[in-house]
Amino acid sequence: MTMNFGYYPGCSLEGTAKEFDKSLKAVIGKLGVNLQEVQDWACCGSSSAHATNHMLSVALPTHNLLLAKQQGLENVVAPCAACFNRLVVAQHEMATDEKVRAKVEDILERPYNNHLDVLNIIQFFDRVGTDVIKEKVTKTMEHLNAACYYGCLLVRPNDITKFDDAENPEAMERVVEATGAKTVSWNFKTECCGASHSIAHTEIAVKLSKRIIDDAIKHGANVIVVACPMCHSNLDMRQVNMKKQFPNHQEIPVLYLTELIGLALGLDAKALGVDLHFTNAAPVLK
Amino acid sequence: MKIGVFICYCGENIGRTVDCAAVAQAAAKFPGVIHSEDYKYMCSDPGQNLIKQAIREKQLDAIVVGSCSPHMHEKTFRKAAAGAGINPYMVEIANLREHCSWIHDDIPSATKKAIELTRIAVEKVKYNEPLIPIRVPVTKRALVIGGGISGIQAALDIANAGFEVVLVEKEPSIGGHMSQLSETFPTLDCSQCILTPRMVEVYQHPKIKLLTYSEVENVEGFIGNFKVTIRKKARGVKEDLCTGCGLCVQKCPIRKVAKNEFEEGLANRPAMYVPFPQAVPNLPVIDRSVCTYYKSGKCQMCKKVCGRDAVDFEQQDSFVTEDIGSIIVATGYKLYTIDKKPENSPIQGYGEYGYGKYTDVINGLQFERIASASGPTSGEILRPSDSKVPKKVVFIQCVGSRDEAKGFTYCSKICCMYTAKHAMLYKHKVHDGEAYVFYMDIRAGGKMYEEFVRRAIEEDDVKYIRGRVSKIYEEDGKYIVKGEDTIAGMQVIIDADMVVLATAMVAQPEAPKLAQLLGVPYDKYGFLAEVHPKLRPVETSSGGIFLAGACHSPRDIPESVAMASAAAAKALVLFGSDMLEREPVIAKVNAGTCAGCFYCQKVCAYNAIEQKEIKNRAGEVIKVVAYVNEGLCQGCGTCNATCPSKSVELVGFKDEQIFNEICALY
Amino acid sequence: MANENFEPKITCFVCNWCTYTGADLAGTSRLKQQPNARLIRVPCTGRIDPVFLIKAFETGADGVLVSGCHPADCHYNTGNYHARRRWIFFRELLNTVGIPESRVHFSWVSASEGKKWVDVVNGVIDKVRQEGPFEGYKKINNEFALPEEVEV
Amino acid sequence: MHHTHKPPFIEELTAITGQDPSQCYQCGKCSAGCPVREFTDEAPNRVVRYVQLGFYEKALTSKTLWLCAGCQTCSSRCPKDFHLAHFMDAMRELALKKGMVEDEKNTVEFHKAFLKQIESYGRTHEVGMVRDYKLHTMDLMKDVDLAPTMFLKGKLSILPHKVKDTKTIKKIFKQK
Ligand SMILES: Cc1cc2nc3c(=O)[nH]c(=O)nc-3n(C[C@H](O)[C@H](O)[C@H](O)COP(=O)(O)OP(=O)(O)OC[C@H]3O[C@@H](n4cnc5c(N)ncnc54)[C@H](O)[C@@H]3O)c2cc1C
Ligand SMILES: Cc1cc2nc3c(=O)[nH]c(=O)nc-3n(C[C@H](O)[C@H](O)[C@H](O)COP(=O)(O)OP(=O)(O)OC[C@H]3O[C@@H](n4cnc5c(N)ncnc54)[C@H](O)[C@@H]3O)c2cc1C
Ligand code: SF4
Ligand code: SF4
Ligand code: SF4
Ligand code: SF4
Ligand code: SF4
Ligand code: SF4
Ligand code: SF4
Ligand code: SF4
Repeated sequence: MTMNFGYYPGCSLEGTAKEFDKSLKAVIGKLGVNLQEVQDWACCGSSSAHATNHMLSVALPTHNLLLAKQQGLENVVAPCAACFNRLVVAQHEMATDEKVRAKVEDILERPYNNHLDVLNIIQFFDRVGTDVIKEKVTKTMEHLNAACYYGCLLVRPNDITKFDDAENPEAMERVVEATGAKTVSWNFKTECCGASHSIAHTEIAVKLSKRIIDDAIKHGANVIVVACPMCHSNLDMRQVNMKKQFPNHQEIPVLYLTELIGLALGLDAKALGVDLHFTNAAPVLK
Repeated sequence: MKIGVFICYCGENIGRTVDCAAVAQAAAKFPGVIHSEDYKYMCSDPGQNLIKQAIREKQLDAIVVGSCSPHMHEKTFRKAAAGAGINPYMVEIANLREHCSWIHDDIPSATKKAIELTRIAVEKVKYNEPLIPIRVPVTKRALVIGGGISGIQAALDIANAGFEVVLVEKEPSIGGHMSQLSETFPTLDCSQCILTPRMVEVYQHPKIKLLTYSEVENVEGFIGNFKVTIRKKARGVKEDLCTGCGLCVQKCPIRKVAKNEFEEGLANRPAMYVPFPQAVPNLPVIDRSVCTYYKSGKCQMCKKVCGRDAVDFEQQDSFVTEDIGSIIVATGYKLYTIDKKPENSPIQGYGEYGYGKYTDVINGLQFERIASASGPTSGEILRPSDSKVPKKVVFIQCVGSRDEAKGFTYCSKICCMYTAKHAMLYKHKVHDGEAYVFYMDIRAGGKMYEEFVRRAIEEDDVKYIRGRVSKIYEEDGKYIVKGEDTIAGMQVIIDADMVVLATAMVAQPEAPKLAQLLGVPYDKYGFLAEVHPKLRPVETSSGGIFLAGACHSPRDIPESVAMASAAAAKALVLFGSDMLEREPVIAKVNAGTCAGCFYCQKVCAYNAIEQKEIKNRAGEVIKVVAYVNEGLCQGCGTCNATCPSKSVELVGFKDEQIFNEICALY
Repeated sequence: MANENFEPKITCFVCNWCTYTGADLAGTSRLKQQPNARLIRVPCTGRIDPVFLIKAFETGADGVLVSGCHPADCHYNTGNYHARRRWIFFRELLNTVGIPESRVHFSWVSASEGKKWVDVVNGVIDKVRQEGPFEGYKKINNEFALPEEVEV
Repeated sequence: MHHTHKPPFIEELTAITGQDPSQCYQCGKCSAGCPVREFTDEAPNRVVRYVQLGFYEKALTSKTLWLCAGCQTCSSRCPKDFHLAHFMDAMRELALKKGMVEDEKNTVEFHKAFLKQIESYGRTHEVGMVRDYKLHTMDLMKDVDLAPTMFLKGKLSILPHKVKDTKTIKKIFKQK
């Protein structure tokens, strides 16, 4: 039986986070899941919209939600944590703020017709079923001690995302453990990596990300697993900066959750895009 | 009927927004009103004299006073009326202050409303009838629920006045939270040293019947005449035979099986245990949930060693019923839990402080036990994880208090003080240690309290940091505490060895259940409610039931004791008379029209409606009608609204009265 | 039918222990309210006879508010339970005599909820103001009979 | 019939994301846990404080607004349920509207460049965005070593992905 889900890739998965898209698509094939892309989706506005214009930050995601509805989708998977966050927050705003809703409906010239199930990548795998993943594992990942990194946008604001516990979420651990990997208990799973400052204030992003990486290593991790392109680029790509800035920086591979599952399902690392990382993932590719 | 109307200015309070003279003038024209006047303070002596004089001179039958809420001064004006020779129930109040002048700004519309409110009262009073207060006998025996310091104090006060007291405590020993404390602010005297003698006094007092390990199961009746059923939980030990020798406890092989509640989980206890060495009564109890005998039928070691044959595995819960005149509730508080979010609770828990996953992040009571000479560390300050002396301790105030997101909006009132105490005790014992306190405000409004806090800062060098902590995490064996000093405007990060959270005082989780049993209101937090915050702080809206201590709101020991003595005094006032006068607002049945359907009986919550046979001269029953037991009827009027033939009426709120009020409008 | 100048008349039946005291608290707290409500104090919502409501409309009220203690907080233990059960019947009765349900409002306001009382009162006044004056009372037959015994 | 006596600035602010600064009791928990605290001139709670006291200009010109990473840590831990992150959103919007951004041009330019991409194509296009951003900030040296690798790894596409319905997108931007 195939399970069907709507799919909102978001801009990053077309560009800097290509491997996230690639690995997700590779994995679903193995798991008997079908993703139907939202046609002609547009950008959710990301942090730039919500940092500067509230209306924009609600209107753009709502436009996409309406497209999905129009297409008859009942749920939509948004693998990028930022997109997930923007979509659920917009949905919340539309449901609770009459004024915003009226204005957005006005702009879009369409009534906003209620709720769509927006799922982040962890919730998606949860729906698919950790037992289903477990069953299909051909190459156990038991050599991995994974630090599951959630970042900000999956769990916060908790009253709106309604996803797990804001301070100590454990849903990703459950999915990761289905691959045979062990997970470590550490301090910074929801600490901010400064992603939105990656370009304009690189020094901030580097410093915050370094702190996260060091804590993961200190607690015995040999890989960090992420569920967000922005987290990934900060923790993976910014290690290039870190190595320069801190001569004894200890490297650690950073995998997308989808890549980890893909590896466990016996897929080829290259097919999953693991080669596209900046920090060498070879040590974990046993 | 000749009616007089008296409109009060309440100084400026009513006069500012209501044209009182205009109201009095308008009222003068109401049918039936033959006298109407206004005055600055009707409740004052001159004001009351004015009323009395008018009643006498104009031979008034009834009066209406336009003043503050009837809840304030109805009694005052009734007394004045009685003083002038008319029945006190021929008085109605128009609430021109709380329901008019204080809630409106616009003078014309407020005045118009005041006139209407006065007219309603005039129309109602037309159907008032002279009533005589009901007199019921008083059982001069008190029930005290809860054996903490509040319950102990209340019980001793009443017993020392010569009246019997039944003291019910749900735990195996009395003492409450005070027995767990180390030293107490603001004097730093040893808690158990001052408490234990009182506990013993309770035990030995000839007038006090002590029922520990017991709970109130049912309450019936009313002020002066309660019938209370108490469940005595099975201890597994016969109280009359046991000498408290403790041999059974020593020999119980299931030694460290359960968290020791008294030690706040910092130590373990056996299946057979005495809660703490100074327990009163000093009798053991079997924790059936862990005892091997109850699990597998084996062991019985305790029974074997007991020379008195006091162990009784078959013992069942038993019930006693007591006749009681007054009830004092002193069930105390609980501490906010720092563990993970409990089910069905408004408590969110503090994930950012580690949800109780860090062994050395403890709460205030745990610190009390660590600092207590009789505690698990014999009073040495050692951290629970590795028994090392913590060299840097961080105290965090307002955890769960003043936090509407994760806990409760109220201030717990005592934690500023006990935190200062903790920091001080720590510094007294660990001279080279550092103590930091994160606080938002310091609330030290008591005698010598501010001085106490300043002493911690000035003499004992405790560092107070104004700001709330955002996160605690463990790194290299230290607890990293991330805070902000909002005065300096800088982030403060401390690597502590131990963290003490001043968690909120919260209501006992079962308090609402008990409150419902007693018919006592409680607030949204589960604290029991007094009837008036200023003038009747220990009374509840249920007659004869009083409150003492932390079951009412967060309170420290001095306040709890004062409140307990006040509650005892209230009970003693009740016991000061043999008969009790009650408001005569009760239902009455017209036996002539009553159809005997007994719908009224079904809806009466007080079982006040009985069946009465009406007999003819020959002594034959001709019909069965409803009859209201005056002692039991509380005057809710539900029967009145239910009766299809309008044969049962609530005096004071009869149909005519209410219809007249309705018609007086518009 | 909304009428800007229309000042609705609201008759409120409130219990002595909770709502009346809550309204006192609103006063003590000086919480301003619109001046359109008139309170009739009864010991308990259990005392309220459905006929009171009809009478209120008949004598010119545009809206009625019934308010008492929260469920399970009744001063008289169960009085408001019976009141609530009876409300179901109230609705029926009102329908029968042609009073729109929308003009009758029920709420629970405790002695500690001064602010809530203000919100309730203002809310009801605003709603009734929106609906306009109640003209239907003219049609009510004064002589209507109470239905035969009803289990309430 | 709810009367408030709030100054116009507060009304304007509250209208954007619904946050009323008087709710904040200045406990500082937000600042204590703010990840960018060490980079900011003013603690986030101080920005709220300035607004409470009516020092709007001081608040609107604070660098902190632009250093805020929008991580929502403050909001999720605030004991008063004050959503400081949303307050920050609204303050930034007002600062832009009132032309009061001084020091933090880089961040603003980044956001502008980012949004420009969406407005034009409906999706973001990193190369174009980085180009716009660098042009405006002359911040040319940064990431020179990373960008080529990105190209080589096929992560940066040179041509934008364009959505079909750019009309709606343009409209959203125009009427926002
Ligand atoms: C960490 C800490 C430190 C403190 N330090 C000080 C200090 O230094 N100085 C000071 O003045 N105050 C201090 N206090 C406050 C002090 O503990 C309280 O003021 C005091 O204990 C209140 O007494 P109580 O009798 O009202 O309640 P409790 O002590 O809570 O006693 C209530 C009793 O009622 C029993 N009970 C509960 N429900 C029922 C029921 N349904 N049926 C029968 N029995 C029931 C309980 O088992 C308990 O025995 C401190 C509090 C804390 C948390
Ligand atoms: C500005 C201000 C505002 C306040 N507002 C509030 C408030 O809003 N709410 C609140 O709860 N509390 C308030 N209070 C506190 C309140 O005033 C007191 O709690 C209360 O008045 C104390 O009452 P008392 O009877 O103990 O003392 P007092 O009111 O001082 O009465 C003592 C009486 O004893 C008489 N007396 C004194 N010496 C002798 C003597 N030797 N022989 C005979 N008679 C003597 C005095 O003349 C006086 O009549 C306020 C206080 C202040 C200063
Ligand atoms: S039960 Fe027996 S052994 Fe135990 S304390 Fe009592 S008398 Fe001693
Ligand atoms: S029977 Fe139970 S209580 Fe008695 S000694 Fe054995 S384990 Fe302990
Ligand atoms: S007493 Fe002090 S520590 Fe306790 S809640 Fe109040 S302000 Fe906070
Ligand atoms: S003395 Fe000062 S600190 Fe104490 S209650 Fe009064 S104003 Fe507050
Ligand atoms: S409901 Fe009325 S008629 Fe029926 S028994 Fe009671 S008093 Fe009599
Ligand atoms: S008024 Fe009627 S229903 Fe209420 S307590 Fe008295 S007899 Fe019972
Ligand atoms: S945490 Fe909330 S209440 Fe505290 S200072 Fe920050 S915004 Fe204000
Ligand atoms: S949202 Fe902004 S202010 Fe709040 S914690 Fe994150 S970076 Fe700091």
